[in-house]
Amino acid sequence: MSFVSKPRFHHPRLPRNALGLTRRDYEGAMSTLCAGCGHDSVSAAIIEACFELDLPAHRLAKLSGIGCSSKTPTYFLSKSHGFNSVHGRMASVATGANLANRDLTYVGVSGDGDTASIGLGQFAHAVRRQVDMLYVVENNGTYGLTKGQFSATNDRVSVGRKGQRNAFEAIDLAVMAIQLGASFVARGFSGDKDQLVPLIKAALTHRGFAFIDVISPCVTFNNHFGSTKSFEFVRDHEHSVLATDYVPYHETITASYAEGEVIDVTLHNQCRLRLRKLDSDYDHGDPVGAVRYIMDRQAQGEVVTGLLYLDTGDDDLREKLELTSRPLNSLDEDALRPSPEVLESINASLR
Amino acid sequence: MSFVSKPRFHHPRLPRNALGLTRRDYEGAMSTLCAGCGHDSVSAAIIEACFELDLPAHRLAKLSGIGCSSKTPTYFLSKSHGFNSVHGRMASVATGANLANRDLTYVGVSGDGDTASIGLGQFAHAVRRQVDMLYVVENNGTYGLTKGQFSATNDRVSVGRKGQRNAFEAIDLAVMAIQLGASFVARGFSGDKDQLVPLIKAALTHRGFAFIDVISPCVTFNNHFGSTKSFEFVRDHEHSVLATDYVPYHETITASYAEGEVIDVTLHNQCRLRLRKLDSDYDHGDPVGAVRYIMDRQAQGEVVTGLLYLDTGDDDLREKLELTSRPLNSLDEDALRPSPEVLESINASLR
Amino acid sequence: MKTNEFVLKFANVNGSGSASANALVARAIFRMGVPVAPKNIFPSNIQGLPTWFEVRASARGYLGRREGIDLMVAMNPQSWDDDIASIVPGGYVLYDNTFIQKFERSDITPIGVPLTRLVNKRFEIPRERQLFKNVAYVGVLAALLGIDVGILEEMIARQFRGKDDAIRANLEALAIGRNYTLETFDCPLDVRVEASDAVGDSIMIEGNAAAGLGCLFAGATVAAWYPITPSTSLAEAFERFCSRYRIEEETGKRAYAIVQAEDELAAIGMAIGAGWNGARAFTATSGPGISLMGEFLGLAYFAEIPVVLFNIQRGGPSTGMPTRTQQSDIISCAYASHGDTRHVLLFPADPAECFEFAIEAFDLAERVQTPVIVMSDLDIGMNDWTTRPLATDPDRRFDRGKVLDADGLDAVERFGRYLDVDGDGIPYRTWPGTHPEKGAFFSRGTSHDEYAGYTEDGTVNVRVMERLLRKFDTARSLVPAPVYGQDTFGATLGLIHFGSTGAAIPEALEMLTNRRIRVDSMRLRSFPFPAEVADFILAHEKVFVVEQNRDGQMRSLLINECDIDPARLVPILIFDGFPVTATRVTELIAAAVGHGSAAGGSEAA
Amino acid sequence: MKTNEFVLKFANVNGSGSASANALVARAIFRMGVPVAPKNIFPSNIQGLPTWFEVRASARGYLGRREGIDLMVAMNPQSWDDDIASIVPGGYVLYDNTFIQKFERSDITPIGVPLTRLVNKRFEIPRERQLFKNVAYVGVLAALLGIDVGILEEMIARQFRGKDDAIRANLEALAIGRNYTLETFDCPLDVRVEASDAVGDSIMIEGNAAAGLGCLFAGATVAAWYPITPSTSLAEAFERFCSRYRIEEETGKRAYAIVQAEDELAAIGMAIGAGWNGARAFTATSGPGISLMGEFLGLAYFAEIPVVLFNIQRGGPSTGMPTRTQQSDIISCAYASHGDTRHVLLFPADPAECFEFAIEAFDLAERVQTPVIVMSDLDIGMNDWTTRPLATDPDRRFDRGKVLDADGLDAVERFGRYLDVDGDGIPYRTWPGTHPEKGAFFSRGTSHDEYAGYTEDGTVNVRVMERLLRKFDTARSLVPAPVYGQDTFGATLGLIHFGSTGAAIPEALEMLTNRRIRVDSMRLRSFPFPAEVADFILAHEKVFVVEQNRDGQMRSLLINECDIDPARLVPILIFDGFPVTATRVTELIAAAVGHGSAAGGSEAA
Ligand SMILES: Cc1ncc(C[n+]2csc(CCOP(=O)(O)OP(=O)(O)O)c2C)c(N)n1
Ligand SMILES: Cc1ncc(C[n+]2csc(CCOP(=O)(O)OP(=O)(O)O)c2C)c(N)n1
Ligand code: SF4
Ligand code: SF4
Ligand SMILES: [Mg+2]
Ligand SMILES: [Mg+2]
Repeated sequence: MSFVSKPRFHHPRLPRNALGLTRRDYEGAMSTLCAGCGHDSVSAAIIEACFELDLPAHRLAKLSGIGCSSKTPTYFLSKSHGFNSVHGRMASVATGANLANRDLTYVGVSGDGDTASIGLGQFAHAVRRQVDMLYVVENNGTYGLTKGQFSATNDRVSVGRKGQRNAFEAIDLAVMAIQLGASFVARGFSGDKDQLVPLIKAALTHRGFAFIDVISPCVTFNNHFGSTKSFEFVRDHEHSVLATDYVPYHETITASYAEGEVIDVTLHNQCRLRLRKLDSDYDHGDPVGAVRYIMDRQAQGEVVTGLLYLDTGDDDLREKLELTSRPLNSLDEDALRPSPEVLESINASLR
Repeated sequence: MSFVSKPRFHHPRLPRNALGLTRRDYEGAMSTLCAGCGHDSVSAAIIEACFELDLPAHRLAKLSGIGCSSKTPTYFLSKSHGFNSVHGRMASVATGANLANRDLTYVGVSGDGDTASIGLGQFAHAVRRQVDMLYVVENNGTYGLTKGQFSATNDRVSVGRKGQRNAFEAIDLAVMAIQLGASFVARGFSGDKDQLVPLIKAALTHRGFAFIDVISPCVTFNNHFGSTKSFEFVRDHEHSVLATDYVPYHETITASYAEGEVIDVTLHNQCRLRLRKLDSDYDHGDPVGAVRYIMDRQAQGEVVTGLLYLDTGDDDLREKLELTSRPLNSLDEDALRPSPEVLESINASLR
Repeated sequence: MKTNEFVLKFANVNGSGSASANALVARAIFRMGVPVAPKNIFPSNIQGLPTWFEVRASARGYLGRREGIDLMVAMNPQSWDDDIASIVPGGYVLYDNTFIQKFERSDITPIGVPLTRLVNKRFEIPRERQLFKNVAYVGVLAALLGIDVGILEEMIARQFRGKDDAIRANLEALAIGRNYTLETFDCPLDVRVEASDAVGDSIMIEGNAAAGLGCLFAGATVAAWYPITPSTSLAEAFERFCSRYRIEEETGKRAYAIVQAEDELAAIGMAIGAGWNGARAFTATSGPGISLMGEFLGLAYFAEIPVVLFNIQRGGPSTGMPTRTQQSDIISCAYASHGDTRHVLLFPADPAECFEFAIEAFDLAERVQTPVIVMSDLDIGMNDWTTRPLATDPDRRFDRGKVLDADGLDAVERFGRYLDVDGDGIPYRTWPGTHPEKGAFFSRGTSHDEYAGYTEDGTVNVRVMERLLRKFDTARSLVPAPVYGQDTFGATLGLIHFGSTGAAIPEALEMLTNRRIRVDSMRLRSFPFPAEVADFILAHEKVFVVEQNRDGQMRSLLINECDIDPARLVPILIFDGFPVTATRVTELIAAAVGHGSAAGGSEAA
Repeated sequence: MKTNEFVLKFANVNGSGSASANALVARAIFRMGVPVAPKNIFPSNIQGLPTWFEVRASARGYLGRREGIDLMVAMNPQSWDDDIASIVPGGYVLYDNTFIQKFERSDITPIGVPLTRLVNKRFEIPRERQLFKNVAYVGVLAALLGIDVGILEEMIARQFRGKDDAIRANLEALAIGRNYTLETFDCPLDVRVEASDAVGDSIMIEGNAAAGLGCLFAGATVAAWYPITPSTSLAEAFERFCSRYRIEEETGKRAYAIVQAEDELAAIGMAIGAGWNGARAFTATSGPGISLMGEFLGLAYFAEIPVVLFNIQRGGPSTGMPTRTQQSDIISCAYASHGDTRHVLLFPADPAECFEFAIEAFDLAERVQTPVIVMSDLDIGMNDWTTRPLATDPDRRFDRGKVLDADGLDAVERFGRYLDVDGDGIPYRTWPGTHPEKGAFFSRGTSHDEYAGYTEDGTVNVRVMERLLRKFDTARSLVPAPVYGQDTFGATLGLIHFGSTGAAIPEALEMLTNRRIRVDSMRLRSFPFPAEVADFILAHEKVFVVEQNRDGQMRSLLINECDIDPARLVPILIFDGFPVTATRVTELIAAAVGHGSAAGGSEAA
């Protein structure tokens, strides 16, 4: 089957891509996230990347777990089928979907709670299997949807919404992905569209498991990537008013900086996040070097962004399994069911 | 409560430790593992370590998941309480036990299936939490108890019992533990008692999460750490006889070599495992360096053994949680239950 | 005149700070001595979607949810039409006439107040403008309903103790709304509050907070949990109370351990590990977490390890309606896990019982050496309820069950972990580390003999499994007995209910009586069912089983466990996710009786 | 004379290669035209523990397990005493008199053969000595039982085709045993095999292999699984058959994908992902895996995704008795997951039905858009059964259910994933990628409307939940109907059974008839229960429900789903982990009837 998409009526001035589609054709339902949530910027970046890549939206499937981040597939590509599965298990659902139809493009969206806590095992094994997909973690260091508990990617020194200290080591999902053999590992920042869109485009066209850890601040429970001061600061300021269920309206945080540069981004909780964009001469091909670089910079208080590791040589899961080139879901009785004679010979061998 | 153990009658010539106990006092029930199974050597090493450390056995608790490896706690320290829990979830049970009574020593035994597949999430999070315990993986690259499927630690090139190739990246649990912040990470070989016993002793006395990955060959489904030839070899030789359910009797594999040395160990399937024992000038204190070293050697076909990483500075879980020094399970009504007045004041505040 | 008998409803956008303001109104009414039942009806997101807050005030003490709004505070244009439609004829709508000017319904009285304009005149910062608009409408309501403004002022002062600026600003906002209203309208309305003493010594508390307090008083020391609505606030309450009442004076150290686990499997695993090792341990979860805990619950059942699990039920199946209430995990909890298993369940009906049953649960879990699941729900757990004061018997010791200490072990010839020494099916246990030579055993989920040794002998396993049934039977006499709506049974019709549904039952019974349908009622509080449950059923021709699920799960459990003819038990099922109303219960029962089909026409005299 | 009617039992140590030798004997008897039922009773370890292999031969076709061993091959000193005790008076014991010399029982005939001595004389290598000892006792048995040695020789030659050395050595070992026996004893015994044609066109196969073949013929393309006894061999069989019959000729590529998942949650997650995306997908598991799959099963139920799950039941609860058989996951599968859920179950009774129901399951799952669980067990799954040949209708197309392709989507005005267009409760689906503009929807486990949009509207959710009930009711008419033991009902007593228990029922009915207890029987094959199930029950005064669990789980399901008075259904429970025997069923029923208590004394005329 092949489809030519029939463009809907559009405002003539909207730019169109090679399929004759406008950005609007890649949009989704209206977001119900908090105003200023980083996740909405990631959705926008995905929309932009798909538009620029001239992707036919219906040939893309979007999958997620549960969380604010996992809601976002509703907010982009409304012409794509979506699957909002269960908490922490998107990876397995995506793996199965992938095997059923090798011809679609798969985008998985997850959160740091969804991936680094309940979903850590499935994440690690999807990496190992080289499932051909883009796996995005919208990483805010917190459990947004359940109102601000620490997640496992949360900085060790952070102080939470209720003043608790986080005493546990943060999990760096990018390092873990490299270690486990992912073939495309990147880190982005939700506010840096200039970097994020190209990363998503590269990941979407990569064959194998492509992972992007996107730092995506939660404007409401913003206790990640912070100094120990952050929460105190917020609390002092919020005590002046009545509510504990009040979510102030925030502007989206953005940042724009060049390769090799370091910038400080000020988050809603007034604390700073220091980002370092990889230099153009960075060696993407060295997993050990990549891990060392990330860890060294981390020790300096910097979060490295960019394409951290790339290996275009490995087989993806479908190749490892030596799958036929025809999508499995397209095969019918004739392709799948042995003849009656075969069954008779099997019976005969069992007598 | 404190106990003085009352030594039972023993043959006078058996050597005794400071508690007046012999090695026999540290033994367990008779093993039901296959003759020559590496796991039995690990049990022996644990017995030896506890004997040499003069540990009162009843102050140690042994926990496990499900698998041949997870059965072994029955085969050592019969005076210790044991808990054979469910597959892949020993880490959580051990964490809870640990919190209930901070005064016991905890030994968890697991398999590579139990830890690297179904239990990966719990393993990673126990590491992060710095649960004060010795966590041993008896790593044979296979699912022994369910008869020889590949596990996630299995070498990528291996060929399985039924001739399948393993196309997936192996998970190196030691690397993962270092990355996740374990404070004691070592690798041993079941056949090298000289190295293993001291490692276990060091781990038992370490405060925090101590991980030992013990290469422990499965003599029956020996498809790990092999060359691509190994299985073919076995199959050719086994076809000469009738059985598919026959488990040949094997001698335990042993190895003895010095620091800095590399040796080749021949496994039951005739293929070789190349072990490299760490040099005495190796720097235990550098996590990034440790990972790099392991990965570099791995690329040379070598498995590094020894104490890979040590950090004695971090708090363990009980410290992170600021627990009282009295075991929680020893606290009674007086320590735990607020007074009736407190309850009345709470009621009053709710009116 | 609707004095002290009305329903007030707020329609807001979530994340706007409204819930705090609305709760202030509910609490003020309560403080005036009128029983109230606030219900927070919130969406599963953080900001920007419609959210409602209902406050039923009832001097008669009818605190089930009630349809028909007497006064609507309509602050959300998104839901305006539905909100207006839900007002009873003769009711009122309070709205911000800065924006909205015109109106459709003529049978209700619009009360337009220029909230935005009034507040913006006084406050500059957007955040303050939003929040003080909420406080301003509290002031408006104080005037309209005749709420004692002194009480509101005192509550604000208490809440912001030490922050004089905040107190001042809030009081000002309150006054802005109140003064405008007093000047503009004829106050109070016929919907109004008058000081009363109908609440007695009652308190107002959420079930989850009460349960957390119960865990504190029960001596729970290890809590492992994973965030999930609506159970999160239970663990958080426990943490809050512990940080206040469980700090060692001398050292500042904690006599409790709380771990936010990586998922629900780990949470229950930790609780089981702690229970095995002699601590009182619990976890709390909802819906999906229950499904994930199945394997471990089976282990705890079979290895006989005490553990307490709070299930704050929400709308299922799957992720379902996470911010709505249901009672739909009855079967999945009673028989959780593969193989032959059954678990002790407790069904608290209000926050006071959440507190009491939390304490009960730890005693039961240790006495019976098995998981005990406290089956609360979102309605009880996350709403403030007017409830009797929390009470414990300070002389009651923790019942740790049959635990042998070193002397106890010395006294037995050969310790057998799973021996039925007393004939009640409950064996003796001992904790790791107790004795240097005796009592060490190997807990396992595999089949085992009376000495905890592994066995593949089928007859031994049958013996152990049958003892577990005996043990469960012993539990029948240990669990809380049902309570009755009447002193004696007089009707031919009965009604069984449990949990949060109970709030609507007294009123429903009255409505039924008014319709000349007499019904006796019994409230279940536990599974296994004490013998009197079957007695009640058999004493009535038909028994309605009111529950908040589609499949009549409690009815199934009753049929199956009491060997009752299903024909006797008529399902009354309400599962739209809202707390049940007396009207709905009454209608369904009347229909069943009236049409004569299900209930066999046995209308009582 | 016990010609073609006897039980042969082997007592061995596992890992000694005995199972293959023992299976050879069973197959040879089968090849002689005598129906056989081998049962491999093995421990949960790999080497060194006692293991047994029973072979019942029955020309009458009574293939349930039977107590009382006619000939014991006692090769394991560890279990010697029990093994000897299990022989019927007048029976035989074959043993290796290289070691054992003396004997206690005088009512059985010892047959000592110096197996070790004979074999060690000829073979040198330890491995060969062990293995050929097994083959040697096969030779002994060939002589004792009168098995056609030509058949054995041919089987060995077939097995080692191309390895002449191996063939020669095996035949030699066979001859060593046989010749010694022919020379030493009077052969054959009165326990003997005679060539017959009682097997017709039957085949011998394990249920798991048959189910794997069923998946092949059903067009399953995606299998995700995690190893667990006793389900492992199902996935492995599927892999084996696929590697033979599913390789694309031109390219050598595979028309199937099999993934060994990291655990059961991932396994079912993958199957669901594939089912959502239009492939026929399945997983297989046992006990603990079922508990772990609960959350995902609820998702598939609510989001209406076809998926097939094979549950090869074993002894529960918890890790339980992993190498023993039970039927104790009935409730946990029927109502798997929190919230209101119910799942379609199929109950195959033998390997042929495993094959047929595998095919049925994929059609049902797609037709009904829901999980279908095939409830096999260890006895069926891992033992060879004499069973009718595997058969399919080559003209029958796969029933993919209501799936819209691009033209179908073009034809509808507005596609609603969860609209009940046809009134049967089953909506239409479409696969991702089908149409560029239409049909895209968002599958979710959260509450949704008919267009798959997220909703928190309780009434919409009630509507969806009630449609799901309607859909389940439609399934009632699609699932396999029960089958009956008699053409017409004549008795006042009935008996309901299902699954592997069925093997013992014909013989039990005969035994009961001999005791003048007449019983009609019905074999359940599916849940939901077709209407005739209730009819059968109501047509009888008492109905015995025979099942292999402690809690009478199928009885509960019948009571609950058919609204049957529990008093009618008498539980007959056998759950020691061994396949049930006709004698045991008969005794329990006779006791129930005789004592008149449970069965109300309604002995049939
Ligand atoms: C099994 C299960 N456990 C818990 C939950 C409750 N829950 C919903 S979202 C969430 C965490 C979300 O955190 P994250 O993945 O970081 O997403 P975010 O909201 O921060 O984007 C949790 C715990 C659930 N839905 N299912
Ligand atoms: C939930 C669950 N899934 C599967 C199994 C079956 N099972 C038992 S042991 C095992 C794997 C054991 O492998 P490993 O941990 O490597 O131990 P080994 O036997 O190799 O020492 C499996 C899959 C189980 N018991 N429980
Ligand atoms: S709570 Fe945080 S993560 Fe969730 S929508 Fe709001 S800002 Fe985004
Ligand atoms: S199967 Fe392998 S791992 Fe298991 S006991 Fe035997 S040798 Fe050891
Ligand atoms: Mg997050
Ligand atoms: Mg292993």
